[in-house]
Parts: sequence; structure tokens; C-alpha cells
Amino acid sequence: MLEQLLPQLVNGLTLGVIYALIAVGYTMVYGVIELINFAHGEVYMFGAFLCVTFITAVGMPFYLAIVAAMGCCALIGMFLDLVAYKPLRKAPRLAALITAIGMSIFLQNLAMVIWGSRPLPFVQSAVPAYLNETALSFSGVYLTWLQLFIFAVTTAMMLGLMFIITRTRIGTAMRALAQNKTAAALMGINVNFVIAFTFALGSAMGAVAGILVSVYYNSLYPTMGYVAGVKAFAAAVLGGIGSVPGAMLGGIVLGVAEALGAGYVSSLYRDGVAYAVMIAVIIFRPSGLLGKAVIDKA
Amino acid sequence: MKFGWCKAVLLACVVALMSVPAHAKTVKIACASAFSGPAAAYGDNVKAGVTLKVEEINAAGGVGGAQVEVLWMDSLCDPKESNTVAAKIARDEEIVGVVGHLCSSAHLAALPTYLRAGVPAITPTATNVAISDQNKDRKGLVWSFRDVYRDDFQGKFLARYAKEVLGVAKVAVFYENNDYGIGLKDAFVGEAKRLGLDVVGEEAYVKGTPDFTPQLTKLKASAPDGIFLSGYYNEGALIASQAKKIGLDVLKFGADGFDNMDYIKLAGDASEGTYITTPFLASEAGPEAQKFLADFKARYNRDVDYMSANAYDAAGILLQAIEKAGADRAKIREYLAGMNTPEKGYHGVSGLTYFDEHGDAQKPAFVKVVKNGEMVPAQQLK
Amino acid sequence: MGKIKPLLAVLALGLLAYPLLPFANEYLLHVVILVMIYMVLAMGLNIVPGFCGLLDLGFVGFYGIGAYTAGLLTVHYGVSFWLIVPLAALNGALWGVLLGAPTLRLTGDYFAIVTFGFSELVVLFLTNEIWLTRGPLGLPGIDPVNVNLEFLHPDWFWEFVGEAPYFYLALFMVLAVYFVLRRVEDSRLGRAWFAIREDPLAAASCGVDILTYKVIAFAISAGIGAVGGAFFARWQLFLSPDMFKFWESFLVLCMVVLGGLGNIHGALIGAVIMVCLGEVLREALFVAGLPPEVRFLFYGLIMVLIMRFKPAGFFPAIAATARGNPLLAALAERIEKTYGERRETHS
Amino acid sequence: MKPILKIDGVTKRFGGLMALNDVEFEVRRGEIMGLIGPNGAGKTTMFNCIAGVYSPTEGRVVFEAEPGAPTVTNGFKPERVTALGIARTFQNIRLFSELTVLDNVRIGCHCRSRSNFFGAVLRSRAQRREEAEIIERSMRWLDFVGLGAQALARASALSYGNQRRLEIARALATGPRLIMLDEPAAGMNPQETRMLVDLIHAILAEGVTVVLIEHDMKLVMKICNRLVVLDHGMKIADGSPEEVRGDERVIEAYLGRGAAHA
Repeated sequence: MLEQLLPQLVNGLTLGVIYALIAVGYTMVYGVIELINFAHGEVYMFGAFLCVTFITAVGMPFYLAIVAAMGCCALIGMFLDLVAYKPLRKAPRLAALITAIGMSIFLQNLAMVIWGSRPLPFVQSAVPAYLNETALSFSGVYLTWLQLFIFAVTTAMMLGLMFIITRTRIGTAMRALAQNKTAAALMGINVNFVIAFTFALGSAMGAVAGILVSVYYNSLYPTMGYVAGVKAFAAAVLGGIGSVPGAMLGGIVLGVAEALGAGYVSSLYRDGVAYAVMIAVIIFRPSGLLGKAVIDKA
Repeated sequence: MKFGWCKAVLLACVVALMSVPAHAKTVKIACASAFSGPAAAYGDNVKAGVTLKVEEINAAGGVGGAQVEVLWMDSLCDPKESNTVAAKIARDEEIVGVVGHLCSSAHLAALPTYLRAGVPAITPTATNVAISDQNKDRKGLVWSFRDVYRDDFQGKFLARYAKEVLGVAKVAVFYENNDYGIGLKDAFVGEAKRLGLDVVGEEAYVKGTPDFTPQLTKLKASAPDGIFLSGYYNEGALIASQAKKIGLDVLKFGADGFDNMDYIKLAGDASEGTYITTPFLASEAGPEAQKFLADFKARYNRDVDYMSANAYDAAGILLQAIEKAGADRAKIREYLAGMNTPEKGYHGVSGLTYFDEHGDAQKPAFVKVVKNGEMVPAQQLK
Repeated sequence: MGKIKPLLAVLALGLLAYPLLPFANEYLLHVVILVMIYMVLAMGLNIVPGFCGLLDLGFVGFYGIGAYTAGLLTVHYGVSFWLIVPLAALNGALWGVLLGAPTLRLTGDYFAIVTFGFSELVVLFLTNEIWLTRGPLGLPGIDPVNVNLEFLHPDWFWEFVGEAPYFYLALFMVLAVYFVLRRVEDSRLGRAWFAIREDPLAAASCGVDILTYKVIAFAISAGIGAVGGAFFARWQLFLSPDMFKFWESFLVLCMVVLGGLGNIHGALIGAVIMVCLGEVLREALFVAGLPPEVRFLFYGLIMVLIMRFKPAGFFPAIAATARGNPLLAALAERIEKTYGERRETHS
Repeated sequence: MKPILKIDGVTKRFGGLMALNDVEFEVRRGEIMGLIGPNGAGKTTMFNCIAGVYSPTEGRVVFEAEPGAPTVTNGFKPERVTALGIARTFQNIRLFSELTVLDNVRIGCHCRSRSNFFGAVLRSRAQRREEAEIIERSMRWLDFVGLGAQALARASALSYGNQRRLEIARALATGPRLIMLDEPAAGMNPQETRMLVDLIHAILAEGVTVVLIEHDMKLVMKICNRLVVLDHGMKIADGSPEEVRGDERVIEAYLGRGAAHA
């Protein structure tokens, strides 16, 4: 049993990093406007499809297509905010949640109409060949360059994001907004611009996640966003929703719990183990792993 | 204003539901399958087959002079939605028969309504064993037929094939946790044990999660020399390529759920050497099938899969029944139930179809293997 | 309010007579029954987010527990429907307490995600414990509802055939739940829930035991969900874990919010809209000549549009007024008499 | 006079922050006691420790609802403290703003009534009687604070001063022996403040002891029998208004640290 442990941990880590990438988009939007953007999973899916379309239809090289897809998804994110959420800023929170669900249904079916419902393989010819070669292999673990690439990209993006949030003007504005929207507006922060920027940033990261996942699994399909989105949402909450490092940690914990659950408990209860771990963590740490405790002041 | 809104919405709903669309003299059949949602890709296969058949018939003058109209009913592979669709079909007296449903659970959910209202249905894809017991009304009449073999037949067949032709000794099973995957797996494992095959591991996966490495890592640890993938090609392709990545490079075989060119497209090299059972083998089919194959490729720019072929035949059987028995539900049922010997069977692209007393088809299974990115006939089981 | 009443009366009369009419449409009845099941579910769910202000994403779990309780008891033991309903309600409520007691102190979205996890665990259990539930193979062969009075007279046995008897049973169920909730809404219990929704700390300092009342809300909500499930099982005659996926929780939540969070009438209208929308689109797309693949495209779009133009739902929750309660009506009169003149001089 | 509430060496720490440091005082039955001190002195924390929102880190809170029956309320939850007979209002008004004025007070009656789910569904005779009683009681308190006419209005529609009074009515409806008012005059105009003084006296006449936190020194000096002064979590003075006014430490606490308050 023990010889499985290392490979399973690697499996879980890869999966977890992917969850983390998607979860960051959730957590950023949540941190700023307290909205669970359920359409985020769909942006992730659009990222993958757009990237493939840019490669096949426009003939862009792989890395350029990634950047272009990121740009398009950033626009989609801002568009989502503009048409769906901005009009509801003053409405009850759940209204925006329902809109998010509606948008998610809409985008998923839009993709189905545009690209068809059958899964597509990623354009392997466009992917640099070395990515699929084994980079490391030791004691039953096989790591491809692609996996290392995913780890590297995720880490780099997390660090970049942390930099933006903590060291830049717009990041400061985002944090201010998360604290108190009214006060931030009074301090001369353009609230709508900052929110749009948050959506754009989160969506671009979602797009990268979508592309990496579809390259890694060599498959993309219109419903891929739903399950990934739900898992990433769980990861974001597990880590403490609103916290970027929390999303990263939550994703990895969830991924590892899933892999170990499948490996050591039962593959039938693979998701069950992940959810059980999540519930247990939240019961014992009611604001997630890295979330700030909410003190209800009198 | 509030009052106006509610009233308008309520009225719109009621009016729209009560309205009966009037059409010119046509024969109407329904095709209930998944056209949106996660199973839409499979539904698309069914739709392609049925469309082709109906267009052919209509081009040739229709059924008894009437043009055939297909009502596409989106039942999402969802039992509840299926039951609603079934009620819609049952209620529209002009619909004389159904091709569908796609998934076994959806078909099972629709059956009580079909039995009560007396609607004949032919499913090209629902392979679950339970359907055989649930498709008779109170008088014992069978209303639901299928031109696809059952999971238990196929599972047993594969176990025998693995033992006798492939010659594996230790097999692992990786199945999708749904009606299809479990039905097939249970039959396979039961027969394998009877034949003395060593089943060294059983793992499950659920649709939707794209990552299968934890289960595969576990299966790898049990060192099988063959792995049976009991599920569909979408996930199967991911499994094949991930198995290759983690170094689990053993013989793979799957059932009809793998019979789609997308499997090779998605899995690439990893699909090489996969054995697949199928009710439909182009080389074994007659000359009329070759025309279908060519037409299909020309129309949809992809190769025929068993779902399309079965759907094409299911529509063909239903339309033949309408032509022979008239556009009447009960008479169609009677005609279909009468197709109970090979002589009275239907010669379609997927071979000869006739029904036993449970409405199940007795069809041979063929085996294909993936070689150089093509599916080619493999050695058949005698 | 006065305007709604006649509309409801006409609607109720129409609905009541329809199944007996010769041109009764079984499909329409089927959809109406489905609407009524969702009405029950939406009213049940409404208690938690609507009355207590807690986002509950796991409601479908209780619905599934109720349905499978009913299905299994029917298939294995042939228990009568009339006995199954209270059993299912109790089982649902029991699970509501078991889940609620440790988790209801969580705040906001953390509670939401825990309930979501719970409903996924329920589905996993239903899927994987094949020995009990037959798992993904589904549970076919559930008997329809029957009325068995054979102990009074050997011929007195009726089995529900077709949609019409189910229609009346569902209608009865909707009315019963509506009646119960309307009474609870305007009671000490309902007020305690509203207090928790508005301000938990202030509620506690009014003497409301927050956790207990949340658990009660959760248990009642779960019990109602389970009753809906029990009816569903004996109506569909087939169960499969697929029926209780996460999406159903969303759907019911959408009904509650679209209708108007915290308003019982809102839950009713929400169920009508969400169920009929899917069916109307089926027909509308056909008439418009559009392929069936775009049905959910419009479904999503319409949801977004409704929320865009009715952000508080069709019936926004409003402060309780004198509607329906004789005590409050009398009070309104008294206030008018005592303060009427003074108020006039004020303004 | 026997004390109704005894604060016995109460200390409250939040992490490293010492919000209350060994505070000791008592409230006597039938008096109006003022709890004063500069901002951040720990007055509201003291209230929260008494009301059960916080549990004191050290020390005891002893409440004697009826003479001769003391209860240590440490670790009690707010609802239990309320049931014992301590009611409170909040510094930043916390009404159930979407509900009616009447409902706010009816919820106040919660701990003095008992009907449950079954009573509500069956509308038993006992339940109906209790409901009628609750309305009577609520209206009595609403009339008491002068809000009877607005009983069926939405709470959020009331003026600021009226919202404060509604909060008092809601607190009174819980049937307290002791009521704690957290800055009841904040944001009121002089006329409203005068009415508040009358109201507080009326509360006292109902047999309810009053403790209040207030920054309006004129008001405090006018109505309180006794004052306790906190500064930096410590009690620095305790006595009649005249005594406290002359206390050096109090003057230092208020004036020494800038005239911002004055």
C-alpha cells in the first residue's frame, strides 16, 4: 500500500494545483464583491475553446494563443460583470447568485451551440513536443514536463497575483474595496473600474487554467466548466473564501484528499472523501484554513 | 404592475402548454435523447442516425405516402426529464412511436408512462438488464424494444474473449459508476470468475472529473495484464492516455461504449491496441450498409459509430412497422412483438434484428481493434 | 394583496375542475403535478434562506432521502403511502437535525458549502450502496399510491392510475404545506426565524435561542423536502441517484429567489416559472423552428433577464401586515380609532 | 439596598488586549446607574460581558433577579441572560428593520411565551390566547414609549430617535428586572433627549433597574443616582454624580487626554 503513497501524492498535487488555479478566480471576485461567481467555471471552459480556436482557425502559435485567449476571457469576465452583475450591485446578494447560475447555463449552452457537444482533442501539433515527455521518473512516479510546467505557471501566477494585490495601486484599491465599498468610493476609488479589473484578472487566470487542463488531459468539452467550477468553489471555501493563498492551499488539500481517498478508501467515494475532509475542516475551522475569523461585534 | 406580471406569466404558461399545434398530414415519431447537457455528444450520434434514415425514407416518398416528421425531445439523459417527455409524447396521439431513450435510467423512468398510455418505443442504446422486466404492461404486452444487446450478454462475451482470444490471466476493471458501466462490469466479473480469470482490481470513476490517475495508480499496483474499461469513449480516451502517462501500459479492452472514432482522436497513441466489442462492424455488414457508411461520412464528416448505426436501424424498424401495420400505436406494437424469429427480423446496417419475448434483440457481437489510428476488425470469437 | 386573491381563487377553481374535463391533457397534468412538487420543495427550502437567512445549497439531499425512504419501503415492504409520508418526513427531519446541529453555527457561505457537501455525500451514498439502493441501476417497480380500505369492505381498494388522482393528491399536499407554513410564519416560531434573519445578535438578546431555532427551521425544511420526495417516488415509480444531483438544489433555490425570498407566494410562483419555462421553451423552440439544443441557452438567458428586471423577485418579502390574521386586523382598527385623529393632526 | 447585579473582579482579554481589567462594582435594585468613561474605556465590552455576548476571562457576574436568589451568569448565552431578566439595547441600533414595529416588540416577548411549532400549526386555544396576550403586551410597551400609532409601520421607516425608543420597547418586552441602555441619547435632539429622561424615569417606576452608558454628561448627571467610571478597562471611580465630578482621576481621564470629548 505504501508504495502507492508517493505517486498518489503527485497525482493529488497536480489535480490540486489545477483546482487552485480556478479557485483563485472565485476567491478574488468573492473577496471584492462577496459574489459567488458561478459562471467562472464557464469562463475557464471558454478559455480552452478559444485557445484551440485561435490555433486552428487563426493559426496562432501555442503561447500566443494562450495570451490571446486570456485577453478574450478577461473581456468576457468584464462583460459578465457589466451585463449581469453590475445592475444588481444594490440588489439582495442571492439575486446576483441566481444571475450567476443563469449566466453559467447560458455560456455552457452557447459553447455547445458554437463548438458542438462532442469533446475535442487539444491541437497536439501546436503544443511544443517536449511538454509531453517525461521529465522525472522515480519510484513509480512519472512527471511530464507539462506537469512541471503547470506547477511553474501556477506558482508564477500566484506570486504575480500576490504582487498585484499587495504592491500596486489597483491592488490596494481592491483590498480597500473588500474592506468597505462605501468608504473606498468616498476615498476616490473608482469602484466599478476596480470590480471590472478584478473580473478581468480572475477570468484571465481561469482561462489559463482551462487551457492547461485541456492540454494536460487532451480533451475539452462544453460541460467541463461545471464540475471543475464546483470543485474549485469548494476549494476556495475550504481555504477561506476571499483569501488568495487560501485558495491555493484549499485546492491542493482538496486534490490530495481526492487522490488519497481514491487510492486508500474507495474510488467510489473519491469525491466523498474530498467533501468529507472539507466539511470536517470547516466544522473545526469555521472560516476555512486561511480565512479571517468573523467576529460579530455588538 | 406586480399583478400584471404574474398574470402574464401564468397565462403564458397555461396557454403554451394547452396549445395543440396543428400540422398537415404527416406521420409523426418522436426521438427522445439528450441534446443538451453532459450527454449531448451521445445524443448527437443518435440524432445523426435517425435523421439520415428519416430523410432517406422521405426522399423515397415517405411511409404509405405520408412524410415522416421527427419530434426531437430533449430528455437530457435525466430520468425526471424523461418522464416529462414521455408524458408529452404519450399525450400527443399523432406520435405513433418513439426512438429512445438514450440512457437506461432515462428509459426506465419513461417506461411506466409508455406502458400506461400504450406507446411503442425502440431504444438503440439502453442496454440495462432491468429494462427486460419493466417493459410489460398489466396484460403482459411488451411495449419497449431494443435493437442493442444487453449489458450482461456483452460483459460475458468480453470475458470469454479476454480469456480465449486475448489470453490474459489477470484482469483489472475500471468502470464508470453508472447503470451502463456497472451492468457491464458485473456481467464481466461474474463470467470472468467462472472462467477462472483472476480479477485483480475493480475501481470506479464518475463522469465529469477529468482526472483518473488516482484510480489508475491503484490498479497499476495490482499488476494486471489486461484492463477492462467499462464505460464510454469520452472518458475512456482520457483513461487510456493517463494510463500511458503513469506507465500502466497493458492490454485494454472496452465494450460498445468505446466504438467511436473520437476515442482515437482524443486518446491518440494511447488508444493503440484497444479491443472493442461492437454490435456493428462495417466489414461484416451487407452492401446496403456500405452506402450508409459513405452517406454518413459525407454528411457528418466522421465515421459511423454503433450508436448512429443502431439509431438508424431503430428508426428503420419503427418506420417499417408503421408502413406494414399503419400509423396506430397498438398495431405497431403488435407488429414489433411479432418480429420474434430471424425470418421475421429486420435486415439493417447493424445486422439482423429480431426480438425475444422481452423485447430484447439477439444480435451477434463483433470485435474491433485500434491499429495505426484506425479501427480494424480483430479476430472474432467463434 | 386584495388584487391577488381573486386571481388565486379563479386559478384554484380552474385547476380543481380541469382534470375531470373530457379534454384534460395528461401531459399538462404531468407538468402541473411537477410544478406542485416543486412548489412543495420551494416552500420547504424557503424556510432556511428565506425565513432564517441561511444559504442552503444541499436541499436536494433531503428530497433524495425522502424519495429513497419511500421507494425502498414500498419495494421491499409494501408499506402504504399514507404511512410512508410521515416516516419520510421524520427521516428527513432527523437528517436535518443531524446535519444542522453541528453546522448551523457556521456563517454565510461556509454553511452553504457544507450543505452542498452533504447533498453530494447523499448522492454518493445512493449511487454506491448498491446492495440497498441498486445504485445507478435505479430503483424501478415502485407501486403507485393506493387507497386500501379492504378491512372495511373487500372491494374498497383503489390504485392511482393516470395523472388525475395524483393531481388531487399533489394539490392537497401543496395546500397542506402552504397552510402549515402560513400559520407558522405568523407565530412565535416564525417571528423568531425572522429575527434571526434580520439580526442574530439582537435576536439572541430578545431571548431567541438561535441555534435551536435554526435547527428547527432546518428540520422542518428537510421534513417538507422529504415529503416532496416521497410523493415524487410514488408518482414517478422509478428512482435513480441522478435525480438528486446538485443541479436540483440550484433549481429550487432559483425558484425561491425568483419568486421572492422569504415570501411563501413567491416560492409558489417561482416553481411555476422555473418548471414551465423549460416546457414552454420546448414548445416555443419547436414552433420557432429552432433546434432542441438551444433550449437551455434561452433558459439561462431568461433567468438572467428576470433577475435583472426583478432583482427582489416577483413577490418581495414585505413586513407582515394585517393580512389574514384576525388579531392584527383588530389591532389595525384599534390603532386607527385611538390614533387616527392624532395622526391626521400630525400630517 | 440589596444589589441586583454584582460585577466581581471581571477581566476580559482579546488576545493580548486587556479590554477589562479586574473591574468590580454593583448595581443596586431600583437605581439608575451610569457607566461612563472616555471612548475605548471598555464600557460596551462590560455590557457584552453581562449580556452573555462575551464570557469574562476572569471574575464573576452575579445577577439576582429576585432578592435572595443570586445566579452566576458567566458563560451564559445571551438568550439565557435575557430569560433571567437582563435586557439591553445596542449602541448602533440593531432593530429587525424589515419587520414591523409591532413584530419587533413581539419578538421581544419571545422568552416570556412558550407556544411551539405544533401550537402554531394547530392554532390551539392556548396558542391563540397567548398570541392575543403578546399583542396586548407589545402594544402596552409601544404605548409606553409612545410608538403605539406606528405599530404596523416598518421599523426601518421610523426616525432615528423613534428607532432608539423602539429598541427600548423591545428590551422592555422581554420582561427584565434590569435594563442596560447603550448610549440611548446618541443622535437625539434636545427635545427627544428630554422625552428620553421622562421615559427612563417611567421605566424605573415600572420596577426595572436601569444601567446606562452615555456620553451626554448633562443627561448623566441629571438622572443617574450613581456613576461608575471606566478608563482603559479599569474602574477609576464609583459614587454619586457629585463625588465623581470632583474626582481627580476622572477629570484627568476626560480632560488630560485632549479636549476632543468636551
